[in-house]
Amino acid sequence: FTNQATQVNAWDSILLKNGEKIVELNKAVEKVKTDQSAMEKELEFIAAQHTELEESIIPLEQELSKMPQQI
Amino acid sequence: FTNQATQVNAWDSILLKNGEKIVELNKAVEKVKTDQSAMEKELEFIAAQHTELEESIIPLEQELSKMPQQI
Amino acid sequence: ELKTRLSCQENETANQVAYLAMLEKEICDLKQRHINTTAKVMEHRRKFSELSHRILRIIVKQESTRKVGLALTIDEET
Repeated sequence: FTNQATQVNAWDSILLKNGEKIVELNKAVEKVKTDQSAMEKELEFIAAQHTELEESIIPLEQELSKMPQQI
Repeated sequence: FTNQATQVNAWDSILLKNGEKIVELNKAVEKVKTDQSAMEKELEFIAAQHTELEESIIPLEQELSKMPQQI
Repeated sequence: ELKTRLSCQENETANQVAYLAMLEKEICDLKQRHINTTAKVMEHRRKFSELSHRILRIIVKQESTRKVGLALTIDEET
């Protein structure tokens, strides 16, 4: 009986430790998720900037393509 | 008694597996974190390059806006 | 009393197993998101180099056009 009690105590301590580790792991995963979302937003921003930049390049290209014919 | 011993063994093995799983998942999270840091640096680099490029077209736009008056 | 504790432990273990499975799935999702992000970054790099190239062409063309323009002005003056 004592042996069984010891066993149950040992399990208790393992479960408790694992539980703590899981809580920590969960926090880490949540942090990574938040960071990932932030990066995805940043990427969307970069994509928008690229589109904007391209849109401002197009008229420059058009203007310049006319030039040699004017001279 | 044999049955109980089997039970104890099974129990032990579940706890052991959980412990291993925690270690494995911790490693996986660490890997994701490392990958994320690298990606963050890359995003910063892209953003800096982008600013540079954006600045390089400003004089072009100014010059071209003057052109029609010259001709 | 031992029996109660044992059944408590059994419950807790089942919870932990379930929670770990959930975390494993979340990590798996995160890996996939990271792969997608990496692909997008590659696309941005490609797009960036294309835009740089186009801007460079504009600069070169504008530079030569400007010189031609200047030469003409001097020509007209004399």
